[in-house]
Amino acid sequence: IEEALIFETGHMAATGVDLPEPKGTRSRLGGLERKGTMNLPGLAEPEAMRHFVRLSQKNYAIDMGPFPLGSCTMKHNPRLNEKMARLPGFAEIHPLQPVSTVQGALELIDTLAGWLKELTGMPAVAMSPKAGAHGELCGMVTIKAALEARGEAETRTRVLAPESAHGTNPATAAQCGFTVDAIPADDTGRVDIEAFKAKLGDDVAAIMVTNPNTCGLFERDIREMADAVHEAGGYFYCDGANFNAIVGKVKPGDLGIDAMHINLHKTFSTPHGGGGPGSGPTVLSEALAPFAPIPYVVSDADGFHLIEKRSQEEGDHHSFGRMTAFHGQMGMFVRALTYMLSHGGDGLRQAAEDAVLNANYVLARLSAEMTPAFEGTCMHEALFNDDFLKDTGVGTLDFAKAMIDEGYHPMTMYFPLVVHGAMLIEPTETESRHELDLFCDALLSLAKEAKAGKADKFKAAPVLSPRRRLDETAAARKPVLRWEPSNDESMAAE
Amino acid sequence: IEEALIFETGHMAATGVDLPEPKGTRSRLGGLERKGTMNLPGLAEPEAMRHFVRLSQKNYAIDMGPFPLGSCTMKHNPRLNEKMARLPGFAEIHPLQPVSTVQGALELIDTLAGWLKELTGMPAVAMSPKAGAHGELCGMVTIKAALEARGEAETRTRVLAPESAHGTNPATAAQCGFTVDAIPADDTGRVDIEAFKAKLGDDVAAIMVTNPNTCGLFERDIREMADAVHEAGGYFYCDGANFNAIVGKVKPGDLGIDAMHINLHKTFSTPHGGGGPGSGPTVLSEALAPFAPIPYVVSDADGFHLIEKRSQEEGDHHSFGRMTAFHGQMGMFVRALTYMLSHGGDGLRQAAEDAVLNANYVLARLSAEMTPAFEGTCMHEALFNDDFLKDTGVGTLDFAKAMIDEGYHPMTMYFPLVVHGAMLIEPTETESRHELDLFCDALLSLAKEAKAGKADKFKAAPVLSPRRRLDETAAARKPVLRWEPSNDESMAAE
Amino acid sequence: MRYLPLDTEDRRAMLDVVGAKAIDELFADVPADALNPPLDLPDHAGEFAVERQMAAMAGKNRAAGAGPFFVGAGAYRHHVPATVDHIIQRSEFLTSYTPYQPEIAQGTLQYLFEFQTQVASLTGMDVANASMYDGSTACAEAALMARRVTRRDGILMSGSLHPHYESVTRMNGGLVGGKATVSEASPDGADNVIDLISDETACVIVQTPDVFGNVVDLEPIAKAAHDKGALLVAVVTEAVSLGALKSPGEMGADIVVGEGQSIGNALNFGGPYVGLFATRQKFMRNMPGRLCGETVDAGGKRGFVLTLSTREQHIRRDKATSNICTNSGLCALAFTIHMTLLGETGLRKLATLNHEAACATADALSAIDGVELVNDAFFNEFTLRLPKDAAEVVEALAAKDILAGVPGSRLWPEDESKHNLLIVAATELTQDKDIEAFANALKEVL
Amino acid sequence: MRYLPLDTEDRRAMLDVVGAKAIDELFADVPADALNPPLDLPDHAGEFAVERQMAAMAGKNRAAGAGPFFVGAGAYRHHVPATVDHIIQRSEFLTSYTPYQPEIAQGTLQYLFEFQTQVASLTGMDVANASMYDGSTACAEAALMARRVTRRDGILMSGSLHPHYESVTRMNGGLVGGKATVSEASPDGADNVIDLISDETACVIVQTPDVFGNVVDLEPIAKAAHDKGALLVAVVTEAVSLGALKSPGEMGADIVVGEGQSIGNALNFGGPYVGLFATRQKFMRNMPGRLCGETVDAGGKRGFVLTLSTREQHIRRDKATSNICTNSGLCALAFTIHMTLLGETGLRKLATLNHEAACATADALSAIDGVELVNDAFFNEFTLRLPKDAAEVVEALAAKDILAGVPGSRLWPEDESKHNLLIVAATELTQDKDIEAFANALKEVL
Repeated sequence: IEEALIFETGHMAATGVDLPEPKGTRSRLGGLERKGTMNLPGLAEPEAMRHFVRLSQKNYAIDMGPFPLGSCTMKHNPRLNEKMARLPGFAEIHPLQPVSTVQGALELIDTLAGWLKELTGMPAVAMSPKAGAHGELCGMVTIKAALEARGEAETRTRVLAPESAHGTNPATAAQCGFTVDAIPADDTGRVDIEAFKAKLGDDVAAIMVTNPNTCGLFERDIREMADAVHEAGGYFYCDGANFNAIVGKVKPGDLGIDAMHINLHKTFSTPHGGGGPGSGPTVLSEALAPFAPIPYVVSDADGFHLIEKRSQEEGDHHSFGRMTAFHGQMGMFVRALTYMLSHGGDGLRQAAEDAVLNANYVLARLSAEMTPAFEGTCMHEALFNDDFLKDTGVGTLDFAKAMIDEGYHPMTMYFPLVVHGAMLIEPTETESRHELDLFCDALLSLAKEAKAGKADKFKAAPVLSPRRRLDETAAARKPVLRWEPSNDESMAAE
Repeated sequence: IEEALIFETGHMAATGVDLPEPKGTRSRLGGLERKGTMNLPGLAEPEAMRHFVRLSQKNYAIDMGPFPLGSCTMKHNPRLNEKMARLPGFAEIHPLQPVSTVQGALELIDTLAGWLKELTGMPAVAMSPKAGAHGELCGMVTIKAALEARGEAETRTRVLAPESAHGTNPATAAQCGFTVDAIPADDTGRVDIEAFKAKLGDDVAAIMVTNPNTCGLFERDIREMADAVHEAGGYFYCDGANFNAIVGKVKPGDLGIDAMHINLHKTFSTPHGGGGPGSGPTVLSEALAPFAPIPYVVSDADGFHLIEKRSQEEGDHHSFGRMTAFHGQMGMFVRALTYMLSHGGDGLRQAAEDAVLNANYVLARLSAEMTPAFEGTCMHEALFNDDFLKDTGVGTLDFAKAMIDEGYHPMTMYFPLVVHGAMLIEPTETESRHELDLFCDALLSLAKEAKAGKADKFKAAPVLSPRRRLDETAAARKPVLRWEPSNDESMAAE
Repeated sequence: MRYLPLDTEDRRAMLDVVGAKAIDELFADVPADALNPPLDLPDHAGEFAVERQMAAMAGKNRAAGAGPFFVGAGAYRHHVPATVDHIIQRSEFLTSYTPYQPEIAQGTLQYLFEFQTQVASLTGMDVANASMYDGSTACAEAALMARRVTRRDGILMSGSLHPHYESVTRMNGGLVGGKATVSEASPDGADNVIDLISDETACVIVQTPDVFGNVVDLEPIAKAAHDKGALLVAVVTEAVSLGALKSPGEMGADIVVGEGQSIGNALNFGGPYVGLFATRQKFMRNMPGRLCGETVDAGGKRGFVLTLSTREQHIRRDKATSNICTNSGLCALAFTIHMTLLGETGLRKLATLNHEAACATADALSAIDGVELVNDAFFNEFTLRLPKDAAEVVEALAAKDILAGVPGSRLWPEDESKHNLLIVAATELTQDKDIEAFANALKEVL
Repeated sequence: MRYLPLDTEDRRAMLDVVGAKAIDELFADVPADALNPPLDLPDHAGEFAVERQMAAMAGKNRAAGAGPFFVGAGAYRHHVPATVDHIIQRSEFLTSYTPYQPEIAQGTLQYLFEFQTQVASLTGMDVANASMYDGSTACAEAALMARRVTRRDGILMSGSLHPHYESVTRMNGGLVGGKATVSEASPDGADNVIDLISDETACVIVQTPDVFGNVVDLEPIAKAAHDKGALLVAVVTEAVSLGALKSPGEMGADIVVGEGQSIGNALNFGGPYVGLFATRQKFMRNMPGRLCGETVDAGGKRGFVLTLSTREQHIRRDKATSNICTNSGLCALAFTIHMTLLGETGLRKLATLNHEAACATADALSAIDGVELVNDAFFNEFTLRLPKDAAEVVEALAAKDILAGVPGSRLWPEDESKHNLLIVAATELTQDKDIEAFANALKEVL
């Protein structure tokens, strides 16, 4: 069943909201009243409900089945978190209310910050970044501020990052005015430590390393890297996207890092929501803490206070400024803390262990038909290359799209870039063994079919989804980014 | 994708609930502790969520599309109602809390009762019946109590009901010990008034008439019927299932009825919920009010009070007892009152008008290919017979099942019994004209296909639903009403 | 108006299609003087106006979670996981219809099948139906069913059955020649119900734990009933007790009815709740209410349908086993989800926590001078005999924001011998500080 | 633990398949002395224990709905229909991923397309992106985009831009050689921003209604900017104002950024919110953030995909237009649903009600001795000059349970000339009795 756009079925007079009648007060808008139509039709409530419910039914979601997306950590989102986030005492408070009327909100931020610091072994955390990439920006801007304070901002302009890094790493570094220098990987899928050391120098501002890395492996030389970069006068930024694999098992602070963002939606179960909102608090070392963004929460015997000035009289804190208008993603903080309290320290550690166990189980089972990218065990995600598809006429993309017809969301494809035709599978700890077995059975069977020469089926896939493969090239060639009355006509004319 | 039963995937050790550890207090259960297993496996929360979400996706629902079920009034269920019902002040109060701590709850019941009395023009209402059929029982037991008070309970044992009555009417009458005597219909689809009068006598306890009736028509002789039955010493029970068609337009109390139940889910938008819970308050005339069930709410200057004794010192009220343990379906009361306040008197009247208009629009449009059961306009539902399917090899059931493949829930079939191969369509007021047009187009097209000899398609339908036609005969022949480990084995053996 | 999609233009155009000039032409059969009566009601209102009005009423009630709470006697405050309420609000469950079209209602049908299995397992019976209105109406239906099975008219109820259940059963079960009698039962568990069983007795109805909280051994009663050809109907108003106590089925009950509210459902001031109804295989076709059964579809796949509907009113009309045409679907779903989350492991633990909370509360309160605990064996509820009218005490404690329990006068207004009794319930949500507050306050008001 | 499906037996069996004896063999690459550190954290807790802890914190905050409330300055208290929050909690929206696999994400993609259309229409622009973190970060991204488009470094901001927006834009937009300057603007609307536009100016950033509530005519500023080859970035922090005021597009803005929280989203103590970002067709490929575009599938059916992703970090890496990889999907959905329910008709009416509430509030307060209303033209927010430090007044009123607005010292802690200012917002939820209570209390504390 096709679902029209609201602009195609709505009426200009329709509204799904009943409002009291205005009193007819004289307007004081300075002569800038809006005239003419906005071309925004409305729908009555029953129509709107049905429109969005029907739309929703065209989506795949974690509540429907596994989302084996490497690097994305699609885990179960507890509804208790949603319920807590909707308590009026959290949802209906304003960021600029008097501090005396939001003591519970500040307590929550402070408590969450405390958990994050304990779990990472770091002394400070900037809570306001709005998402992972924003947390990276926060970390790199903090590093830049620290370099400025040292008078080295002009000279330290190079950032080292592994070839396998997430795209956000180079993008963030570039946004801060750094040049990015790629570190090659060794043949075990980790940073080539000698190549890395060779690149160090007094123009290096920082290294940016993901750990566990994007090949799903723990950087076993991480302390050596930290020592080396510190010795060279640079900072160690760690991309925390894969923190889910080690939370409670290792404290990044024990490994020598200076800054790391934490994706609350990956490790602490706040919902992805179809692409946001995220939340990316960034933990900071003693060296970087003085430059953290405002606002932040402090407490004393009188209660909780907000620091909203860049420079405080007492102490040497000199913030670089604001990451965002207010206090960060409070709604996500509530969800994440609810999740942490539910799991506790013991549960978080168990979750990391189960995430790693699940990934290794999948790695072991799938190795029967698919080719692991590296030898040995993995952390929380299993990486395969496309060797097993060689000469089958089936590509990584085709293989992934065929999974849709089996009822699964595809895994991450073609990432990390260092592996040919990469397929990165992260089951997470919230999949049961039963569900993993069904998933592995389906993939093994697909792999056999590919090898048996059924390339046509793969090329045609998916066929059971609400849409078949979409023409992304056409979309980009002549972008249509909004509905206009003429769209319909031109579509009809074609 | 198939979804297993929880008993097939759950584990005995699994639980999706974390509870504190018991302290190990000495048990005082009198030696009646439970031993042995109950065979009830559990699921972790992520598994349970997925199980029930997947199950839900095998259902059709009003939020997905029209439910043109005559006599069932499947209309939009506003989410504001759900939100209000979950306010802790309504959801988390106990029926036996001190009356001083539930003044708002009693106020709500009293306010809702006031609306029901005003809309029906009746002086009293029994709020506790749990559903429509329970309301019927309440009404008929009240009538029986009134007859007992008159000393005529032993002599007045006959209840008259039209042939077209809902099955609950004769079932309820029989449950009260009355015999049921069917009144024939005239050729306009209404009660044959002369035949009816001829059946009256001093053994008649009551008549039970639905108005608008189950043919979707207003009983235009209703006052004559009321006068006649009153004159004969009987009471007039009106089945209020179709109140949606006339709410705000006519007060049943102005037509001479003595009792009528109101399905809150039909007229006042509380959700059907896949078959309940319902709520069936029963309005009563002055003659019947003294026998109403306990408990009920009264108010004075001190606030609201609950009457929970059968006989009150002051006044001649002598209740027949209790319909249910507590105060009725409070959760449904909250939803219904929220709906009423939202619509207001003006909106309820408009809703009835739109419901009738929508039905007549469907009647007019479908008459092009389908055969209306009676001439003229209808009230809130349009009734067709199967004449248009004659010699096509397609039956009413086949036609209805084919609607499933068009994305619709079938209409009511084979009811009322007085019409051959009946198809009863009630669109309700919450369908838009756009949606009605799509619906009519689909049905007209099906009717044409049936006439064009495509019986095979109809016999095979549905094919696009989660299941094809199910073998109901087999289900009834050797009923399997629960899962047992042996089920699987025996299924596997077949 | 936000719920009405038609606008003025739609209405005009549609009237044209219908061939009417004005809407009231379609209401021509209504007596003219009765059409469009004046309505003494307010006009429509927007969401926030309605919310304010409803919230004002809600605000006048003391919610269970707002402080110490010990009220039970047939409805219990338990924790409901957030998952439960989330799932039952899904459009596909909330706004679906009775599953008469099974091809597009397998979601509802499968959970009903799971519900029936859970209820049968919990009660120790062979089969269960797809739920009833609530425990009290299920009890009345059990009496009617026993009369059908035994072709006898006597409905014998224990005096320790919840008096509201007794009233409902007396009213409904007592129609058409039914004869209800009630035994003498004392709050401490003594009961002469066995002595009253006769050859006219269709069923003996006994509650466990009973309304005073006593855990009742049903075996001797079952034996006595069966000896006289009567059925034993066991009533359970606290479903969580089934996680701790021997099941009524094990003790010989023929029909088990119960209130399922405790599992998955909020207090809701008494409704909607979910009635449980289970029985032996041999009585299956005498059961009232909807039944969901397993079958196969035209493609041979397992599926579920409503079955044995020839017992029901819409087919059988005046010969139906019951006039019921609604179950408590959404509440049954809540029960099933919560029960699935609990699993046997969780339910047992939950039951233990309830019992422990009640023991702790009983100990704390019965240590007070003048307060007597009447029960020997109880689950999560017990009865205290106070030195004065319990209703006064309850009011005095309510003024201190402690909801202390149900006073005897509330349940037995006509029986003054019970007015000094206070029925007190504790659950997993009872905290030590609640017990302490209750005990301290009780000392003060006595 | 309730979120972890594996049990001990599963774990043992799976380790066997993996070929490991113990779980820590899989963590062999972790330095041994760093593995399994002590955690000074509590153990896991059940739902009701967690709920109690969270509710205790929530209970220490004064919710907007609990009494008179006039706080704005970038976040506004509006009514959100229950339908909105219901739909965004549907599993299929809440727990879905970024729609990189469009075949099974058409639900998300279509609403993003609808969102983009709504935002473009509201702002009077040609195209909009699929949302950004919030208004302030969108503002910073606009500055970066203007620098890319104009290849200039000057970021000129009006002094009546929300100071937090200014701070974020200065920080982010000012990286890599950006030069931020701010005009002198006074609370009554006077502003020398036009005089500061130079040949180095990449963009002029002006907010309307501005942080003091003044409705700003952008046309002369647009003209002046365009004359110098600079872009005009218009900032809207109160999206509802777009229902009453001439759109920034009509007045010549090149980029419009805004905070969409007012439509469909709760206050949430500042986040998550939804950033709006719209621009002219010719700048489309310079836009940051995700874009959803229309296309067809292999069967020729209309469908939607994320498009122009070659601008984005996951493809372009260090050459990307922005490092952003998240939008504010669920908040954008809430915006779209609420906007769909409102329709143009509803939005206009809502805007009128807001304006009327502000006028009534302004009249009541400015009638008080010593209180001066500084604005001539305003929408739903205005600024009062008080005879003393506004922060003290706000605290005094908070003690009377009235949340009076935002004092100047909160926004400009370093600028004492603004500390007597109080920024007051009213919305459709402001009741007459709230205004009266505010006015009476203000009289008392002055």
